[in-house]
Amino acid sequence: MIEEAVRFVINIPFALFGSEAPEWLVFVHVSLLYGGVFMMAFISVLAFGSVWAERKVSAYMQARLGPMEVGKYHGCLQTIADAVKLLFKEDILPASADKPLFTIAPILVFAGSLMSYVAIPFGPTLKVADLDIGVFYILGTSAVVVVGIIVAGWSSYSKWSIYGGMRAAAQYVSYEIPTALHLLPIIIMAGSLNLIEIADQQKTILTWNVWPWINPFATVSFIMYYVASLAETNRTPFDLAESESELVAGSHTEYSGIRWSFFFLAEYADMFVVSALGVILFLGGWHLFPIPVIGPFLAPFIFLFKALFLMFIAIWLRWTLPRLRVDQLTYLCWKVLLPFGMVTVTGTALWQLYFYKTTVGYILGTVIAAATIWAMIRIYKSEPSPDRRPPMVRRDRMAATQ
Amino acid sequence: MVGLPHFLIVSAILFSIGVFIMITRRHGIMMLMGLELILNAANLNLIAFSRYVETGIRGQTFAIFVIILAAAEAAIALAIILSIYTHSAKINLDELTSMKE
Amino acid sequence: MFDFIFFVFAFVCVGSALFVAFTPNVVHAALGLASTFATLAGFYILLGADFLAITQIAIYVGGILVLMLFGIMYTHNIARVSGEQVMMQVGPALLVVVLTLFTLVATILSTAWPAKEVGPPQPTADRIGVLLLTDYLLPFEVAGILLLVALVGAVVIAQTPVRKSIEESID
Amino acid sequence: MSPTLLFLSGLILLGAYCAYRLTTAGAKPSPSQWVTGIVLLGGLILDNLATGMATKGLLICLLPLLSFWILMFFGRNHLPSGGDWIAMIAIGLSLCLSYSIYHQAIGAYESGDEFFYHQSEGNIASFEWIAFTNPDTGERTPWKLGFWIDSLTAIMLMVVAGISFLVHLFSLGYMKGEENYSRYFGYLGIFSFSMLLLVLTDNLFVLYICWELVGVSSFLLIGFFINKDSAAAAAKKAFLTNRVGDLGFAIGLFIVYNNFHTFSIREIFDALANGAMADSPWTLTFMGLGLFCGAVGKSAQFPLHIWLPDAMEGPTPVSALIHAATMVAAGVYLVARLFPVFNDTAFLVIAYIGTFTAIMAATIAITQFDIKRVLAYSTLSQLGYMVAALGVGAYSAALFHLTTHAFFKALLFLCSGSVIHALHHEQDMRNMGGLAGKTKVTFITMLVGTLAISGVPFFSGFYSKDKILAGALEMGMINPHHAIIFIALLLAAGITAFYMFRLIFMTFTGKPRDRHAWEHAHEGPWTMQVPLVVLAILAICSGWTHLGLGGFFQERVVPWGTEAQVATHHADAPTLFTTAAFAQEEGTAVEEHSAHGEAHDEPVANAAAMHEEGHHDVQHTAHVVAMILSILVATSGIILSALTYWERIRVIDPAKCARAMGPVYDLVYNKYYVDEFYARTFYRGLEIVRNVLARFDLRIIDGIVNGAGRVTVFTSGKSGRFDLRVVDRIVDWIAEVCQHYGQRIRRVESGVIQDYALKVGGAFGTMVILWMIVRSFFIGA
Repeated sequence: MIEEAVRFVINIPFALFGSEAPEWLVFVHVSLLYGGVFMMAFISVLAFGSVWAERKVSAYMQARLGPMEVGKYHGCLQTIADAVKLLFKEDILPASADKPLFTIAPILVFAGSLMSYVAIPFGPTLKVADLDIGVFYILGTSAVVVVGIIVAGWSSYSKWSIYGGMRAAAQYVSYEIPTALHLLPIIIMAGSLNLIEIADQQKTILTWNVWPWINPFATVSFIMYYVASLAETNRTPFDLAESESELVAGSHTEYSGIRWSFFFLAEYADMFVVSALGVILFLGGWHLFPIPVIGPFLAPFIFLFKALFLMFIAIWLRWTLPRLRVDQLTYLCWKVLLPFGMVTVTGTALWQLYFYKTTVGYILGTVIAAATIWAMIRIYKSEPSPDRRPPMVRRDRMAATQ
Repeated sequence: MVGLPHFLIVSAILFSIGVFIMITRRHGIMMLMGLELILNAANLNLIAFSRYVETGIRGQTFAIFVIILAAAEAAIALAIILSIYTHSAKINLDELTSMKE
Repeated sequence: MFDFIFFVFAFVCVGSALFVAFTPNVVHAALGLASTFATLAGFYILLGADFLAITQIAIYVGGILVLMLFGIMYTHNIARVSGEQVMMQVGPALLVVVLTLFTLVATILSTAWPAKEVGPPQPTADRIGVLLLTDYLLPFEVAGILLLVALVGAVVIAQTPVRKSIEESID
Repeated sequence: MSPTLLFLSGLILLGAYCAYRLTTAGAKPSPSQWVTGIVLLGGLILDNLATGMATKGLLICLLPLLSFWILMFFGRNHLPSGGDWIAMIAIGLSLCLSYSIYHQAIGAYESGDEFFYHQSEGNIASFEWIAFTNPDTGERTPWKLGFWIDSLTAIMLMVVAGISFLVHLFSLGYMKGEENYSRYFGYLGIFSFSMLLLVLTDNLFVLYICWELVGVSSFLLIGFFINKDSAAAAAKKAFLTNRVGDLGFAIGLFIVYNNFHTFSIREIFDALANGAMADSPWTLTFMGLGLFCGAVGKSAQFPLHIWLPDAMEGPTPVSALIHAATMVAAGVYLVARLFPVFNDTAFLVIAYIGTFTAIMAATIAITQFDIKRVLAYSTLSQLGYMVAALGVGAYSAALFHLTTHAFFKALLFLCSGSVIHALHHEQDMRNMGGLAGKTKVTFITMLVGTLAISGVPFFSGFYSKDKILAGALEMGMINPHHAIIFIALLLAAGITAFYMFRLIFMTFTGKPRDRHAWEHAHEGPWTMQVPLVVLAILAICSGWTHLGLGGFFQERVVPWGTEAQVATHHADAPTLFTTAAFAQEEGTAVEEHSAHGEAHDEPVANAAAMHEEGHHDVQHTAHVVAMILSILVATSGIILSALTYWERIRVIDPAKCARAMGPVYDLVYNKYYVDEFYARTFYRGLEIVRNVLARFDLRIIDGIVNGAGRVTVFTSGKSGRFDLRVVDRIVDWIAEVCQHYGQRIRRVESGVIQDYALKVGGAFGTMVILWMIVRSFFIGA
């Protein structure tokens, strides 16, 4: 429908000369419309909303009020005011920066995020492209962001920038592996890489992939995936790359104005992408109720609600957990998430063979989940011994005293 | 009409540029880039053949193996370059003459 | 439209490759290479190899190129940020390369390629997966082992001895 | 009263006594005490448990081996009280199983059946150990291992296991608190294993292995006090002296295998019965003498007797076990087991060697002062008796004496051990005296042993010794020029009585010469007294013909098959000597029976009936004469000893006598200078040969080697100069040429990889152009 409308509009000037618009011109305009207009608009609104939400949530968590002035209701226009300010700020280019790279870096970063939106379906019909390899596509395109971050850090000619850029890149690259690994169980279960197909396999709330009676390994995978995606989007507690106490602001220290806002937008866009991916793969996409009566109209709202809920959890965690050290970050990636990923993939394969959606499987999965929760409660309630510390800390101390 | 020869010619140009980079550049990483260009040219050939000549997708499978090899090769090569750099603080490969008589 | 997109991609691809060949700045060269890789991915899409295209982006841009950038940053002081590079033996190299290119192009043009009617592109991921796990299972496993060996080998080659680094940090 | 009842009642009495001691011993009896009591009380149950003969045999010999391994690996650190109870259990069970075999033998004897068991005939197939194949003929020669259990084995099992058990029991008290306590019991275990397997096996090869194992364990036990130099030296001496004998044994074995192509005793006997070596008597003689060499070494006969007195450096229970009762009996057992193998010449040599040993050792024993040494020479003398008995053909007499001697000599050694223990390791009799009141049990039991060995009537030694003397006398009557054997043995009997009572008088009577030691003298613990009492009872009873073992020996103990077979075999032998000896033996048996008014068994009567009637007269006369003479001689020896050494009725001063004898006394006191003789001749001779060989090696062989070296040096000098001046010049010239042109060519190889790439690319392009030119040329043409 949109494509037809575009074709009609473009054909108007050509029709004056009695010819027809070439196909590529239509293609370019449609692409621009989708990517440049719809998606940009969506990301902007999303960013404004979530920045405001972040401010307000953090304020309430710290018993403050947060922005209250701009706009009538609880400072709801504060972000827009900030955006206007940014747009009118002077665009500073450091004297010794590598100018072409400095210019291109924010575009690369933002383009990497934007490319992912092509594959995300907001509902069974509301989608840009129905890709057969949607999951793989999103994983692949997110790699472009890394190049942008490194180039930004490099071209700024500032040691804070380059440290932050390299930290971010290393973190990004290494956490891509557990992220992909923990998506594998769902792909094994669904037998497809198509996001719409995967989502449509989870029609009711009881058959979401995340539930342990469907596959307990997928439950584990969901938790691990969420942790890894936090690290991939540089959110607390994994925000080492822009830890303001050490590196000022990471790779975009030298940026200001509209260029800086691209980084800013890209961060929230990324958050939404990983949340949406998690929702589609684990939480049933736009399906909610036991009886699938959701029409195409209501679906995007349910989908958005779920994705924004995941984003809310990310914001919540930001004000809850302290930041990790670099070694702890690496430890978590290589020694926790990765081995668990292998276990869940193998386990899912076995589960798929013997228990997937069988009565025994339902009972077994529920029992396993219940036992795990019971054990965790017991561990949580038991009094830790006074000198009990996480093993990482002790090993570091040993290394330091050697 | 674009056909197989077009892709092959692009691939040949990429290959030549890769060889050119290999010959003219002294920088280790730059030489690695030339190598990657050559490998990509081969990949393009494989995929083009699998589209236009062969009915199946064996060419693409070969390309996947080439990509795997390239990844392994890049990792090892960069590790070697880093190791050389930490030992001799040199990145231009023609300056590494300590084994020369 | 296919032809149009092909020529745009070919132009960008060859142009950025030439940029890689002649730019004096290593980082610029790396970005040019990224552009080449991206357009190659576009070629793959044109050729109906969607899986390969994404793989190209993920591996080359997300993996190898990042590795190269890391390598560049480890081996270049930030003060030498421009990374000026001297080229050597450009004349003979041009001669040889032009000769090779001439040979290749001549061969390509003088060969009678089979004219096959190409249908619409099919999804490839599942077919590649089936091939990898049936006909090419052994190469697939060997490739896996190769990657593991490369991983371990790269770590071993590139690491500095732990004790030494600890001593340095104490000093 | 049958032997079974005797053994049973003895065991029950012993067990009751042990139980009594256990209940009154105190709050916490040690594990070894418990184990001893339990084993003694409940041991007979095993008689009914292990039914198969082969199973019993295996258990008998393997249990002590198991105890050895356990004690060696875990004894000192991991087991309570050093693991002595493990050794006790093992040897106790072995004893019970041995008794079970013995019980069957006795039962067979009483019912008149033949008792014989061989594994290849029994319910278990014999075990093929290894097989050799003749490469030429493809003939396969299997070596089979198995058990050979007949009445001789049964008797030997009882002797070995019984005395070993009592010695274990005695050692519990005697060795208490010694260093390496558990290792001691481990050594006892391996000794028991090898000795028991030695009597059980049916195979000469295994017998040889056990022979060596016995030697090794004897070495370990003699040198048990490894910190004592003398003990170490004695262990070495015993081992090396045994080696000489074992060499002869090995040669004998070689001859055996060369002639019979088997080691199985049964097959050897079969071959002999079929007249296998009838036409080569000298080979047979040498074979017998070779095998006897081993017996000479183990049983300490004359030329190789020197190790036995020195072996007294070991712990006294060991002396009782090994060097009085069991190991030295191995030689006698060997000769007895292989009795049909020897021929007349060999028997003659055996008889004379035994006789000489008997008289020589007896004379030495008179002059010794060390209590254990006296007993050691006494042992030598008695072993001489047995060997002489075998030599004259008094086969069952020899085994009878072996049994009785085992009991009373073990008793004497353990008594001496008790005395030594009481006096805190004082061994010199000149420092003893007056102990009769302090250590009553030891005194009485030792007196019993002495009476037995002296040949006083109604003690066991009297019967067995009397039989030997009778056999020797009969042999002398038939062959007057060999009468010297009888005379010498008789003399030795008198001397035995003399020196044994000398020992008793010097130790137990008179005033204590070492007041301090005497005051502290005390009896040992009950574990030491019980064996003494048991052995004393055995020393009295074991000779009673129809009560103990004596009667059993009369008829049943034969080496192989039935008496008829043996007798036939030897009757077929051409010479008078063997025939007479065997006739005598059988006759004695018959006579013994009739004298006691018993109806003898059918096979014996048959066997005896096969011999000439004339022999009966000779036998009868010989037996009566020998009995009278032996009582006479023993009595005179005791009286003489009392007159000399009993202080109450002393008439003769021993010191004066010694002085009067002068050089003869010195000669005897110094043991006939045999050790010195060996030192002067063999050792010195070896030294001389060694020096000659060394000089030969130094001067001639080394000279040749050195000369060869010098020649080589000279030649290599010349060759080196040629090499330097001619060959090297050529090589250098070639190298220079290569270097010259290499320097020019090396510029191609710049070491820069870009250059290489350029060159490869250039070469590729050039070749392609050339190829195109050539192609266009040909196509154009």
